[in-house]
Amino acid sequence: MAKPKGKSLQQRYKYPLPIHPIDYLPSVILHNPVSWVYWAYCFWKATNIPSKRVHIEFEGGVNFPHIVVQDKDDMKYLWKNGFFGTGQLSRSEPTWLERQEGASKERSNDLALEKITERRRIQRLEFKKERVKLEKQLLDLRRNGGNIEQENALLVQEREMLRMFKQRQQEEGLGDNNSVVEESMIEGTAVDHEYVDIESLELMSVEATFLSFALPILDISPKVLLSRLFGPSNDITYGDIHKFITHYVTYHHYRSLGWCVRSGIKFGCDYLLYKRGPPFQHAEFCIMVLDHDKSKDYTWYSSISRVIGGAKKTCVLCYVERLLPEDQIVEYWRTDNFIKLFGSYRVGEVIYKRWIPGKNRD
Amino acid sequence: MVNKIRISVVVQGTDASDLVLTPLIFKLEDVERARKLGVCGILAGTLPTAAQQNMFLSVPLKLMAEEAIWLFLSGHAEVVHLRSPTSSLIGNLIKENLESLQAANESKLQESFRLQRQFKVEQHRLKLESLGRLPPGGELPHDPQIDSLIDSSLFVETANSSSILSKLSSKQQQDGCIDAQIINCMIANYSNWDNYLLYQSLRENGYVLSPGARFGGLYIAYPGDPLRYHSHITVQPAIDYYKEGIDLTLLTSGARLGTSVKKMWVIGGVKNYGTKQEELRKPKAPADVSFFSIEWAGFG
Amino acid sequence: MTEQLENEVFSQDGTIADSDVEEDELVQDWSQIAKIAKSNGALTIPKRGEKDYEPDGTDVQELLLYKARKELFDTLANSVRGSTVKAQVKALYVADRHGAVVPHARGNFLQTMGKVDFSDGQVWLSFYEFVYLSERGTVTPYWGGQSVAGENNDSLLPLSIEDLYILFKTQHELDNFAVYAHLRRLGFIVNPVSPSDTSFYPNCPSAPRTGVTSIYRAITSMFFLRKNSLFNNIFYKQWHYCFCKYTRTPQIYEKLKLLVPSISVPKTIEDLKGFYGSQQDYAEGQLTLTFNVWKPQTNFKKKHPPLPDYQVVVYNKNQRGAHFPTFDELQNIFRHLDYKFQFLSEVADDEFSWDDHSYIVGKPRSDVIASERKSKDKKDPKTPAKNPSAKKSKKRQLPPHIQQLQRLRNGYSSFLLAVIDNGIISFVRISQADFASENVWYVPPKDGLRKKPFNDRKKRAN
Amino acid sequence: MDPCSSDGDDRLYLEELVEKSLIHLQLWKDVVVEDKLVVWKGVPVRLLTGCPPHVLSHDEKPADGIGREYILPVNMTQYKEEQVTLAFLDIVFSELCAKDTKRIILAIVNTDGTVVFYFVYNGVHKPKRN
Repeated sequence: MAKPKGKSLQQRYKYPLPIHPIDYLPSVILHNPVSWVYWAYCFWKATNIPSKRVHIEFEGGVNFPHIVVQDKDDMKYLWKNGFFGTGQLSRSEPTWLERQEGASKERSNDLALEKITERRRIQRLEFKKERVKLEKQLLDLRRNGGNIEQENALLVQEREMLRMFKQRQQEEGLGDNNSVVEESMIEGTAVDHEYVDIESLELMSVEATFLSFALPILDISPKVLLSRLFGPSNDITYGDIHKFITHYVTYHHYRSLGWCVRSGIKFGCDYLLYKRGPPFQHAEFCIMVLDHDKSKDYTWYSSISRVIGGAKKTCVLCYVERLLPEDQIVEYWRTDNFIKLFGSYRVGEVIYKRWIPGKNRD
Repeated sequence: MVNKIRISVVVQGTDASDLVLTPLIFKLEDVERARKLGVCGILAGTLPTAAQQNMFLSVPLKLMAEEAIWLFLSGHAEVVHLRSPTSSLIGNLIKENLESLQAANESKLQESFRLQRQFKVEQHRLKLESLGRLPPGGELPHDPQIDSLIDSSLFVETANSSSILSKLSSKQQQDGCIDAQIINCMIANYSNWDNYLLYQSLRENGYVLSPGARFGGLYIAYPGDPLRYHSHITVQPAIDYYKEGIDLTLLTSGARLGTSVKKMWVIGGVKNYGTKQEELRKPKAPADVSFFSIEWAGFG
Repeated sequence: MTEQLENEVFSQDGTIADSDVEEDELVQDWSQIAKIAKSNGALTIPKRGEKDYEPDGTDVQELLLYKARKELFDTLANSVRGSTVKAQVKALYVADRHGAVVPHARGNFLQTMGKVDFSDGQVWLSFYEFVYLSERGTVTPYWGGQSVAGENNDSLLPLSIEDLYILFKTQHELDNFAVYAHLRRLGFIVNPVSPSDTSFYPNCPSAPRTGVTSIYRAITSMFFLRKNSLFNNIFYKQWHYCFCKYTRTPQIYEKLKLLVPSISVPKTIEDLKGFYGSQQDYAEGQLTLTFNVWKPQTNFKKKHPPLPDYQVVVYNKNQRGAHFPTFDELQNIFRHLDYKFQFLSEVADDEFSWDDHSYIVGKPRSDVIASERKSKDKKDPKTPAKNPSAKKSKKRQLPPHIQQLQRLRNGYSSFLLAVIDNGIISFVRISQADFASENVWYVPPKDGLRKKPFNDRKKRAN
Repeated sequence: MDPCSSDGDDRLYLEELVEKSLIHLQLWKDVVVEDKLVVWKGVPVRLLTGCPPHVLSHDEKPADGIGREYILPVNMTQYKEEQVTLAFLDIVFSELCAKDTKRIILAIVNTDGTVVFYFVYNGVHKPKRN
C-alpha cells in the first residue's frame, strides 16, 4: 500500500474530530438577497451530528470487556476523523485487510489461515457453550453451600469434559490444521481472493466514553456504556471507578486541547500525545496519569523516564485531583450526571526530565 | 578472627528504630578486600589528583545496607558503630589521649618528612649530576637555601582513616548483640528483609550488585567485577510472592528498555515467611527466593 | 597536581558525564584516570574499557581483571590528599559551631566560600565547605576544640577523612554534602538556600499564609465547578446540536475544553509574586529546597550573589520515610522557588536584565552593586567600571509553533531533584507545565477545500 | 451477572485475541490452545502453543527443540488488576509446561486491543550475548 503523502494526507485527515463543522454553506452575495435566503435555508438544514451512529460490540467478559467496531466503514471513519481506536491486527490504523490483499498476489495461503481462524472461532463458540454449562453447575454448587472438595471434584470433572470435547472436535477433523489448509487453498484459488476481514477496531474505554459522552458518535449512551464496562451502577463503589475516571479526565483534557491521544503502552506510559496524528509526526509527549496525593517508588519514575527519554519524548506527569467527596462522585455516577462527575476533577502537570550537570554548566 | 573489614556506622539515638548513617569504609585495603569478595560499594570522596570530575572518586566507600549486612553476616567485616553526638566522642577521645595522639602524629609526620627530604635531596643531587655540576656519586654540599626550599615543599598528608578512633576502648566498641541491632536499624532505615534476601541470593550465585535506581531497578547485577564485565540484569524491588501482582506497565517498559541495553529485567520475591530472621543467623542457608527474568520477545 | 591538569579534566567532563548517563554501566576504566593522575597534562579522554560478557575461567581474563583492579587501587593509593607546608591552609573544626575557622585564610576558594564573622574578624567555613576543601587537600583539617575559646592552638591535632565523615550529624546532612561536593567538583557554585540571599521578590513574605491559601483554594475550586456546569449542561446534551451549529472545529474544541479544570501556572512576574506569596510551611518530613546553584563563573560576588541559576532538592530514595514528592508537595516546592526564572528572559522581547529583577533587602541588585562600585572606585580609581550583564545576544525568532512546542517541552518554573541511591547521584529537572494554555488543534485551511462534497458520513448513510 | 462464567469469557476472548494476533499479524504456524488448565483465583488458565515463523532467539532453544513455544495470555491491568503474581508464574511453569521448561512467552493484551510479547524465563537468566 502506497503511503499517502503531503496534500493527499491533508485531504484524508482533514477533520480532527468525528463531528464535522458545517463548512459547506453556500457563499452569501451581498447584493443578492436570494443567496441570503438560500444560505439561511442551508444553515437551518445543516447539522453537525453524523446521520449514522457507529455501532460497537462488547467482547469478552465483564472484568476485561473489549469494545470493538466491526463495520469496515465505521472503522475507517473513526480512524480518519481523529485517529480513534486501534486495529487488532495492525499497529494503529486497521490495515490488515489491505495488507493481506496486497500480499495475496504472492501468497495465497493467507486466506487459508484466515479460514482456519474462522473455523476456530466457531469451535470456540461451541466450546464456550460447554463451559458455560459447567460453570453454571459450579455456581449452583456454590450457592447450595458446596465445600471445597466438591468444588475441586467438579473442576476435575470439568477439565476432563473439556478435554473430551476438544478431542471430539479434533476427531471431526476440524482441529486438524493440515487438511483444512489444503482444502481451503483449493477453495481460495477458486473464489478469487474474496477475503473476510477478520480485523476489528478496538476502542479503549476512555475513547468509547469520549465518543459517547463528549461527542454523539457511538450508538450507545454513556450510561449504558459505563454500566457495561463497570457493572450496574447500584453496586459501584468509588474504588471501582476511580482509576477509570482519572484516566478519562486526562484523556478528555488533552483531546479538548486538540491533541490526538493514543495508548502509550509501548513506552510504558498511559498516553501518547500526537500533535495531529500518527501519520503526520511522531508523538511528542508521554503522559502518566497519577493521583495528586500519591507517590510511587522511585524505581517507577526512573524506569519510565528512561524509556521515554530513550525515545526522545517528553515525560509529563499528569496529576488528577478530586474536588468533591467520594460519595458525591458515586452519587453522580448513579444518577448518570457525568458532566458534574468528570468536571469535579482537576488536572495539574509537571514535566519530568533527567538533568545532566555536565551539559548545563554554561 | 583477625583483621576484619572495618565498616563505620554512625548511630543516632539508642533504640532499634534509630537512624543509622550510610555504612562507610575508609581504609583502602578494606575497599580492596571487599571488592575481591564481590562487594564494590560506591566510592564517594574527591580524588585529590583529579578533583574536578565525578567519574573517578576515592574513599569513603559508601555501602548499600545490603552490602554491609552481607559482609557482616558472612563474617568478613566488623561494624564499628559510633553513637551520636560524635563530636563530643571525638573531643573526649582527644582530651583523654592528647599526648599519645600528638606524639604518634608527630612521629608519623617527622618520619614522612624525613623520607620526603631524603627523596628530594636525592632528586636534587641527580639533577646536578646530570647537569655536570656534581661528579657521579658525589656528595651534595650543604646549602641552607636549598634546605629551606625543600622544607617548604614538604607535603602534609590528610589521612583517610582515623587514628583517633583507634583509641576507642573495647568498652566503647560494639558487642555481638549490638551488631544485630545495628543490622536491624540498617534494614529498617534503608531497605527491607525481602530485598536483602534477593541480594543475598544473587550474591551467592556469583553476581556483583550495585545500586540500580539510575537504571530503573533496585540493583543492577554483574556477572563479576564491574571493572571487567557488563551488567546482566536490572533487579526490581522484591514483591510479595503470593499477593502482589506484577506491574505489567512497568514490566513492559522495563523489559523494552532492558532489551535495548542488553539487560534482563528480573523480578523476585520471597516464598516463605517467618524464617528470615533465623536464616540470617546462618547466612549460608539458601534463601527461598523465586526469580523470573523478562525480556522483549522481539516481536509485537 | 597542577591547575592545568585540572582544567583539562574539567573541560572534558561534559563527555565523561554524558557517557556516564547514556551508557548503562558504571564506567570505570581506571587505567585512564591513572594516566591522568600520573602524566601531568598530556592526557587522553577516558574511554570506556572493553568489557567481557561474563567470566570464562581463562587466565587471560583473570590477568585483565587483576590489572584493572591494580590500576584502580594504585591510583587511589597514589592520589594523596594534602598540601605542601608552604601552601598549607589550616582549618580548625569547632564542634559548637559545626564549622571550621581558618586563622590564616588565603586561596582561590575564598572567592566563593567562607564567611567573615564580624564578631571575631575570622573567616569561617561551613561544614560542607570544610569537608569538601579537606577532601581536595585545599585545607588541612584540624580539631579546633569544642568551642572557639576552648582549646589552645598549640595542641592542634590533625583530623582524618574518616573523622570528618563521622562528624556528619544526620543522613540528610551526609546526603546534602554528597550533592554539594558533586556539583562543586564540576565547577558549580553551591550554597545552602538561606533567607538572606538575593531575592527575585522585592519583599519576601514575612509569615506563611496557610489560612489564606486554603481559603483561596476552596474558593477557586468552587468557582471552577460552578462555571463549568453552566455551559456543560447544554453542550453534552445531544439535542443541543439542533440549535447549536458549529461552522468551525475550534468552536467544538472550545466547548470540550470547559469540562475539566486544570491548574494554571505562573508565567509572568506578577503571577510569580502571587504564587510565591501563597507558599506554606513545609510539612514534617517533606523535601525542601536545599541548595542554590550557580553556573561556573569567575567574578562571583560572594557578598551579593546574583540570583541562582538552579535550586536543588535532595532526595535519598532509600531512606525510610522519604518519598518522591506528591503533587501537593511539588506545588509547595514550586511556591518557594526564588531563582533566575529562565523562562521569563526567554519570553522577553527586549534585553532582560536580571539585576533589575533581583533584590537585596528590597533594593534592586543593580543599584546595590552600582553604589558599592562607586564607593570602591573612590578608594581604588584604577578599577574600570565594568558591566558584566551587557552581553548582547541577538535572539533568533523561531516560528510560533516551534516556540509553542518549546514552551510545552520546557515548562515554566523548575527545580532540580538530586536523587541519592547509595552514593550514586542523579538529577531530575521537574518543571511546572500548563498544557491548557496552549491549543494545538488543527484548523483546516478554508481555501480550496470548500466546494468538495466531503462529508463522507453523509454519503455513506445514503 | 454470573461472575464465574464471565471470568471464563474473559479468558476465552483473551485466548482468541492472542491466537488471532499470532496467526495473522505475527504469522505463526500451528497455533493451538492447550487442553491442560489450572484454576487460578477462580479463573481457568490455559496456555497456547505454536511455532514462530523464524527462530526467536539463538541463545535459547525452545522447550521441545523443534520450535514450539508456550504462550501465556494475560490482560494488561486496566481498571481492575489481573493478578500475575510470582506464585502464579511458578504454577504455570510447574503445571502447564513440560518438565524443565526454561521459558514461556507472556502475551499481554493491551487496553487498545494490541498484543505485546515477552519472554519470561524461570529463574535468573542471562541476557543475549549480542
